[in-house]
Amino acid sequence: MSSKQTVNPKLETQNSKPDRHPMDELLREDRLPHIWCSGCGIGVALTCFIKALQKCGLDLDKVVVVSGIGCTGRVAGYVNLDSFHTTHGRAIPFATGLKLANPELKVVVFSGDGDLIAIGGNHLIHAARRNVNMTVICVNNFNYGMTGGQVGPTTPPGAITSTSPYGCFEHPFNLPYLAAASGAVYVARWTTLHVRRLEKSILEALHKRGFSFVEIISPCPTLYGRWNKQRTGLAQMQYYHDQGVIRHGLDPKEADIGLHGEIIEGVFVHIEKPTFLDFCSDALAKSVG
Amino acid sequence: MSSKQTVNPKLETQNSKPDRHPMDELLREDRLPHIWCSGCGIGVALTCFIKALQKCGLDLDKVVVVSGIGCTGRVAGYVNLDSFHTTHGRAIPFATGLKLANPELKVVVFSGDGDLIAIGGNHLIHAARRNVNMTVICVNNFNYGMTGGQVGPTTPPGAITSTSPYGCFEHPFNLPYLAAASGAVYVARWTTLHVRRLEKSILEALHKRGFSFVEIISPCPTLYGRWNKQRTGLAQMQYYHDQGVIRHGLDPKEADIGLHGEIIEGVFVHIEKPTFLDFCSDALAKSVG
Amino acid sequence: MSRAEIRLTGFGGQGIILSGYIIGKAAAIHDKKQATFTQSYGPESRGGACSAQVIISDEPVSYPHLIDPSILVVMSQEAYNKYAPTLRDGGLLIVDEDLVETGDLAGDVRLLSVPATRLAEELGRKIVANIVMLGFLAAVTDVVSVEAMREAVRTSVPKGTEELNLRAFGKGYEYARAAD
Amino acid sequence: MSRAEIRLTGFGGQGIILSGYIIGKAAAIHDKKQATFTQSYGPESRGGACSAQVIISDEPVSYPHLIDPSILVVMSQEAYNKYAPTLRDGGLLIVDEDLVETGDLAGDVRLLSVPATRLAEELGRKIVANIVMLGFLAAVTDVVSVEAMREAVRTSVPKGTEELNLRAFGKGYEYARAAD
Amino acid sequence: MKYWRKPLDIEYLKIPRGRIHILKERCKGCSFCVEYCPCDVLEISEEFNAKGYHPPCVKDEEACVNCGLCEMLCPEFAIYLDEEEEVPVP
Amino acid sequence: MKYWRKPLDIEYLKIPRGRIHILKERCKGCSFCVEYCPCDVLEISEEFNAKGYHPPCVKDEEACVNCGLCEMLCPEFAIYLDEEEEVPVP
Amino acid sequence: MNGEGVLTGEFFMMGDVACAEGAISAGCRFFAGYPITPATETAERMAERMPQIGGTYVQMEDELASMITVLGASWGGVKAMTATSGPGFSLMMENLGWGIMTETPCVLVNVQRGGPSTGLPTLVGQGDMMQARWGSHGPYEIIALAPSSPQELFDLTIRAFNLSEKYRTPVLVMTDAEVGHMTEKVVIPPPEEIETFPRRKPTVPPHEYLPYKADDDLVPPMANAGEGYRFHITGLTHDERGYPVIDAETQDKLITRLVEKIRKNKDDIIQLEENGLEDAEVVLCSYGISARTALWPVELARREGIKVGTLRLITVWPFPEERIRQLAGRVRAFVVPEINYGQIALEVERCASGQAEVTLVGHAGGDIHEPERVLEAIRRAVR
Amino acid sequence: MNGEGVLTGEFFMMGDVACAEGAISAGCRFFAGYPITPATETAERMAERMPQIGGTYVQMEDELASMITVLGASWGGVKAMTATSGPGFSLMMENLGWGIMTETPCVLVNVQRGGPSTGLPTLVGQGDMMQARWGSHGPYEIIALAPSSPQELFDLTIRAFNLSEKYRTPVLVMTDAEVGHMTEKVVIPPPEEIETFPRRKPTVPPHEYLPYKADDDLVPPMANAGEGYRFHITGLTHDERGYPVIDAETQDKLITRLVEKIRKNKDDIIQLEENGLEDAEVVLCSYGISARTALWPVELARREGIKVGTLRLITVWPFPEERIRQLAGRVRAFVVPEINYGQIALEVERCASGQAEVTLVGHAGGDIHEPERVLEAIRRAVR
Ligand SMILES: Cc1ncc(C[n+]2csc(CCOP(=O)(O)OP(=O)(O)O)c2C)c(N)n1
Ligand SMILES: Cc1ncc(C[n+]2csc(CCOP(=O)(O)OP(=O)(O)O)c2C)c(N)n1
Ligand code: SF4
Ligand code: SF4
Ligand code: SF4
Ligand code: SF4
Ligand code: SF4
Ligand code: SF4
Ligand SMILES: [Mg+2]
Ligand SMILES: [Mg+2]
Repeated sequence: MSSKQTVNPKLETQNSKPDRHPMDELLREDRLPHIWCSGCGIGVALTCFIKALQKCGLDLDKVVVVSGIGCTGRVAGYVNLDSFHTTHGRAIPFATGLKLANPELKVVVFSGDGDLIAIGGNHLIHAARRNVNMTVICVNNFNYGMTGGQVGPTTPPGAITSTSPYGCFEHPFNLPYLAAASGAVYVARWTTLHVRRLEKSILEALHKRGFSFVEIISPCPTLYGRWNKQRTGLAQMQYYHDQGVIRHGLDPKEADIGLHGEIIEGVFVHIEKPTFLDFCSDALAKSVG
Repeated sequence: MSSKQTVNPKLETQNSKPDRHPMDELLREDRLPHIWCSGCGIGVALTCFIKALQKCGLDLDKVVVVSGIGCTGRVAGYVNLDSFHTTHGRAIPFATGLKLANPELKVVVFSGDGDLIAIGGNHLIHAARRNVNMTVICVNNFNYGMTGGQVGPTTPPGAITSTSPYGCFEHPFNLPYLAAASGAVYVARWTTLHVRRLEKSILEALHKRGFSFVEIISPCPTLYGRWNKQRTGLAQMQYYHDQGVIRHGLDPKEADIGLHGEIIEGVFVHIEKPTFLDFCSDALAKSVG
Repeated sequence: MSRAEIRLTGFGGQGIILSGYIIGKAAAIHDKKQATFTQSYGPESRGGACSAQVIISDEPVSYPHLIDPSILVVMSQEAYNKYAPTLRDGGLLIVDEDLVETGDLAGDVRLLSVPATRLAEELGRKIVANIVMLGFLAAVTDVVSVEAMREAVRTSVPKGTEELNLRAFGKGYEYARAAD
Repeated sequence: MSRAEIRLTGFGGQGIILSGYIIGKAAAIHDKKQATFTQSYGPESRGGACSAQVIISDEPVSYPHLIDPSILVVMSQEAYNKYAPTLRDGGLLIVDEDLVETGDLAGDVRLLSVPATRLAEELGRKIVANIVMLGFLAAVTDVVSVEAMREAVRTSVPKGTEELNLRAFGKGYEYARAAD
Repeated sequence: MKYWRKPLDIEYLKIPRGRIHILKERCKGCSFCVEYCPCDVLEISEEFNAKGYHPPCVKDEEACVNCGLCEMLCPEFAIYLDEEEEVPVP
Repeated sequence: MKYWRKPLDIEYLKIPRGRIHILKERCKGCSFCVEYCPCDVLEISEEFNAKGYHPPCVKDEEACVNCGLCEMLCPEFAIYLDEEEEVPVP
Repeated sequence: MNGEGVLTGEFFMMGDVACAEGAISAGCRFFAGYPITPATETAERMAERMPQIGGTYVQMEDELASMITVLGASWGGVKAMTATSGPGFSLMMENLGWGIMTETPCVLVNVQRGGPSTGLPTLVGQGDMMQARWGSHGPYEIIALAPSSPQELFDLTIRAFNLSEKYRTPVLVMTDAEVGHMTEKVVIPPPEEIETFPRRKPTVPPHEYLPYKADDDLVPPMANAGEGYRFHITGLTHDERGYPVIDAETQDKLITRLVEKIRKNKDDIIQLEENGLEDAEVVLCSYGISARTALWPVELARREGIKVGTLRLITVWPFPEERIRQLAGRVRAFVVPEINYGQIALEVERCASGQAEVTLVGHAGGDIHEPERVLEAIRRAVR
Repeated sequence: MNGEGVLTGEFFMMGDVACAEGAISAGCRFFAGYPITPATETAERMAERMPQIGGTYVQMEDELASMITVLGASWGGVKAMTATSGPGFSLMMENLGWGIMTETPCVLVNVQRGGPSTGLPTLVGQGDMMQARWGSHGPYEIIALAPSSPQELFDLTIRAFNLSEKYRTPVLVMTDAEVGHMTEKVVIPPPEEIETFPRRKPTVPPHEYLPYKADDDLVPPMANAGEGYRFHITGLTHDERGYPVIDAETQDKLITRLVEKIRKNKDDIIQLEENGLEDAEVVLCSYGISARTALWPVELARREGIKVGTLRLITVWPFPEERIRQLAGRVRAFVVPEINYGQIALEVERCASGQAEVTLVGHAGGDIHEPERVLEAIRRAVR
């Protein structure tokens, strides 16, 4: 079992209580059950993240989770780490401040597609461009869950939402392509069904130097699913099962997602380049030298 | 001579005054000379735009220019068309409002790299994603001219600016790549030296259905040039001459620009896909049908 | 005062909010009274206790929140635990008998039980339990007229489901009458 | 009142702003007086008329703008046209004689001409015309001491150019002395 | 209905025995655990929890291969395997 | 110093005669027109304009092929060719 | 006005929805927005309705974009609106300023929730009232209306559009989560009975048109883009031609006019609802939901024999300064319930000039006032 | 404080630069910003200085990002600042609110220019004073200081950092284009003479730590990220644990404390400079550059025999309400020059309660006051 591999000794001891879920050590138990709907995928995404944390070997006192606003944005409130629930769209620049102020921290941004890509899109591309040292985990449920299921920048054309009653009439972003074009050094996409690979990807992202980006395709049965013939989380998982195709190393340009059809998954970018902090220390050297 | 091809009859008559520059009909003459420095490339970019307008065959009463704030942002103030000098970074969404409110208009956004890509970056990617019908002309002078030459999202690594005294330590955007990844249907880059091709590209962009994007690499001798060993506009033009390489159809991913070295120019994307307005009329049809 | 205050509660997904809307609409549009309808949710995205409040009055409703609710309709245990204490002395408490365990009632309360969800299931659609409840409510109280309520049901439910819902309404109404 | 008001003008790129800064610094830091230095530009990005204002006083400078400037240094025609009228009666006007055509002077003004740019060119660097002008100014007025001004020049110009600038300063100073 | 019976990475697994714990009050009855358990160990119970959901129950504990998939797929941290009896398989 | 003597698209040009107009007060002396004129028609004058810049002047009008490049490259709308005398070349 | 697509009749309607229908009745054919609780229902209604009536709904990437898109649409010649709540309202402030500076008609609805910051997303607040007045940088005046019911949200949204066209300025509708999420009967009159104010068009030919040359009432006529006027519009300080001129004189001329066009026309803009003020000793002065919830305690106080009248600010900005001054001269006290820690109460206090006591009945948000607290404040005011 | 890299001595320094040096002297080691006239020189100085002293300069993509990055850096354990002007200030309002709600120390400098909108980018204004108080949504209190000279810009930037740590709240330095772009002598004391307020750290072990349990002065100690406290911070209404609780009760408890921690400590926060008030008939009440330019007309008025004293608001927010009330009881009038159409003048008027006349000497911006206008207002005040 994976938790055997747990590295933080503090955690192992905490974990001995038999009636306690092995992930509870990293959760704010007193806040469970969480607010997410039955069949919502955010909890699965969080599970994979927690698992990755338990395996990552980092000092968990130095791991910080930053979220924006949204259903996914509530993640920060459930992890038992230093965690920040910032303003809508601003998780990434907040994380930038944290990381640059204290480079010892491992900063993880965990938020939704609307938060990170709609209102927060500019910060995403600029942080990726600068290659700021952080991991961004984006739960893409194709809509704004928290506010009642509106159309968003990842909603597939034709999808019904509360503000696209005649079908979404916008082209969606292909997030891996956008992240890659902006400069991210690690870019992956998984569905909430492919939990082991997702966990592994998060682990890789956590260990990556620079800006890593993991998109998680996730069910929102209550809103997105309801209007688009996938009324349960299970139905959405089944769709991922039927249509999920793993294509590691594919040019992310080819990884568009439509209303039906394939969902391409995999690790698309995994490169090395100097990080913002690398450059900062160069500047420091120059200023004193 | 090109102005023989002018289509708008109103203009031909206006143009008969012999002592008048043939572009003055489309300029606010009473505001010339403009505020741009000696050797600044923005005037060249504007010249090419005016030339393209004179050739485009559009009803110029319906052509609207929208700028944000910056040296380039002043363009709106010099063209003798309906023109808007909006807030910093917001030219594109303003243009979106104009265009959707009155689809008869031809809307051109003309602004700087800081305006469109730093503070305005989110609007750029979202308008490109939606394929909103507009032409965006971005003068990239590798810095914020108006505020005194600070580092920006296109400043090449190592470049000295007023806020990167030890050399820029950020990776810059590759704008054609970003625009393409966001969904633009026409993407080109030219320097202010390649005026004929630039003019032609602007013309193509004006006639494109959907979101077209033209990047213009342009000298800012006063600030960027001064600190980076290209103290005159001429020196920068010479650099474009020496290092400009035309590569039509290249994957824009390959079109990075550094502090020295090649500047790849050309038309990188020229595709067709349904525009936002196309989709809007579909929605209209569905709502009534 | 002619002011009637009604609270309907249950969990998200039971159609509680729609029920409140229908009562309000029945009063305001069809009975030509004044009605104010408000709603409240718990912190959960969906699910969890939710509550619909309706105030019906002959005069304009100034204070828009419940002050002293006289009717409480409860369709879940969680909601019962949370809201039962808010019912006024002498008030009417209606519960879905299969979903709510009332235990010992505190104070002077008139309790009516109805197997709304079960009756709805008999119609083949559990989802119309809320409308069964409305039929029952219309039968046992006179806050709105039965005709108004029926009309409001008809015009408020999703197109194509009118017939089903009216049957549900009838079922609740009949259940109450039969019990009389 | 011990308040002296000085305006230096020219076009962008002539180092007018630096000159103003140097005078202020000379007064404030080296002469231990009070000095306030402000600057203004036209609408142009660069180029166009610009102006530097320095107020030097024995007491704290409360009103920070020029009220009645007594010294005006002009290094371009455009600036002359714009600012000449602001000089107070009896004020001192210093112009770069090769760049400014003064025409008929209105009012009671003391005019001094100096070929600052030409003198700078003699040093091989037109760019130090502003410092030549400072040398001249230091010689013909006593708003700041010559030592203070020289010290301020030395500590304000870009590193590596101190010597050149001090020579320029000397050149302006000598020119004035010679003309005495 | 079962969607998928083969665990994602079955090749790499030891097949130990574990005990399945279900924190019923956390469960929201999504049935991910039931549907994706490769060994058909779980089923949805008749029981209601306080929130009105049907938590799963163990149908066939012996069949469990302790793959942990139920734990990973559960969005509610409501199910886990303990490993005290972990027995590596040769 | 000349950077570039061949106009970008010389192949496609007719070679007509034109008159070069210079709006001196608009000029900011960048010398783009001078440097990139393919026929070496222009040179920077000694003259100052009111803003203190040296506008170009015509050195060799006959050499002008009316290519319009000076007009296109001028950032100040300060130079243009008129076309009254345009004579298409066979 | 073209009444096509406008609903008519009696509806049991949520406030947010009534707001959307009010806009439609006023001729609004463009909505740009970004979802936010508790304003989302307005957007959702618009998303459904706009395509039905040939209008445009566009959901932007954020509120910065929403606001400026609305301004763009207005210059495109269409009546345009957005709706938001606190956090989004804060993000709209810069572009709101551009709308004021360029004199662009449009309507911005703020369905207030509990703040500051993310605060109480689903619950009521009235903490943005001063922000409505002062939230953008620089000196300006603004018009803001405060509805107390879904019906009034309908009515005042129409009025907001009319004022915005009449005075060529963005107009704010400052409602709140209670009114916005409350459902009541809303009566929508037939289109021909709805008064709408058409855009003031230039009467001069294009070459004579100066976009910022004002008429006598200080408001300049407005050409739309694409009509051949070839105008230039900037957020910089500008002259009558619309050209930027960066000096104190031009600034003075422009900003004074912008401010005065609202101050001088305040009698036309300000609407108040007064009740029982003739012999009042205490004035219950409030607005929006708080004015409404205070009616009951006022009634109770009257029954106790206290002479309490009500002054409801339907227009909150410009502030009804003179009326307060008049009343201050003859009443003992003002009681001002509002869901914040004192905003409009400060203005009442200022205008009361020490002639009458001013008591704030404030709280931080999340609920409407308990009647008892308001009643107690009224009682104390006459003690 | 670690004085390394701190300058010491006398400098002829531009206000904006003095601001940067003040920050450095206060211990600031993080600057995030976005260029804007007339605040850019602060950023430029920081870009040069930060790497020299082991601090961080980061230029963000906009002001929204700048503000929240500063807040992030503060939680990272470093004193942090940003500087901007009107348009950028408007964009910072939402995140400023988050800083207030989460009690995050940091400093935000606004070098005011002429507004509204893009207005007069290079010229002076004081039009953002009310925005400083009310610019973010929801109810809150704020601290804002207003320097009148480069030296004071240095001094007050230090004070701003100290107040921000002491009261765990963002503090505003509201300066303007005149002071920011003015160059004067600035004396920087040796580091050991500069008083700095260290962050209030928790004294309890991590498992006992409640991030929002306040000390007696209503301010909670603050753990930084990465120190093992495992706290949760949110802009939602939250309890002492920092957990979101969405109800009126929690809201009341939290917001009341946030407001009261400033109101109750106002005597510590408010700084005034008073001159000749003992026998004054007229009080010239102003702040920032306008207080300074008024000194000369005050002097002229005194020479004319008018008894005029000066009250300079060094702290503008919280407003020195009580002092104004006291003075109003015994003087004839207040004259309030400010570069706007009446902002602080409204507060003075409110607090004067009709006991003394209040005259605004306002204008739209682009220049400082003409002395004659202020003098004339003083003369009229005693007539
Ligand atoms: C400035 C601002 N605008 C809007 C909102 C309202 N809002 C809250 S969450 C959200 C969208 C969340 O969508 P997403 O990030 O996809 O998260 P999900 O709920 O789908 O997980 C919005 C628009 C807000 N809180 N702040
Ligand atoms: C909200 C806001 N922030 C900052 C500014 C200041 N500002 C004006 S122009 C500009 C940058 C312009 O750069 P760019 O777009 O590249 O234009 P350029 O001057 O280089 O042509 C900035 C930061 C502003 N006007 N508004
Ligand atoms: S609304 Fe959608 S995203 Fe939000 S908790 Fe429910 S299922 Fe998940
Ligand atoms: S500062 Fe640079 S970009 Fe601006 S006008 Fe001058 S040269 Fe052009
Ligand atoms: S661990 Fe869970 S998923 Fe795996 S076999 Fe056992 S019960 Fe099934
Ligand atoms: S996966 Fe979890 S929440 Fe879903 S049914 Fe199983 S135990 Fe319950
Ligand atoms: S048109 Fe201009 S560039 Fe071309 S040849 Fe003549 S002078 Fe030279
Ligand atoms: S290109 Fe234009 S501005 Fe430059 S030198 Fe020639 S005429 Fe003058
Ligand atoms: Mg989402
Ligand atoms: Mg630029």
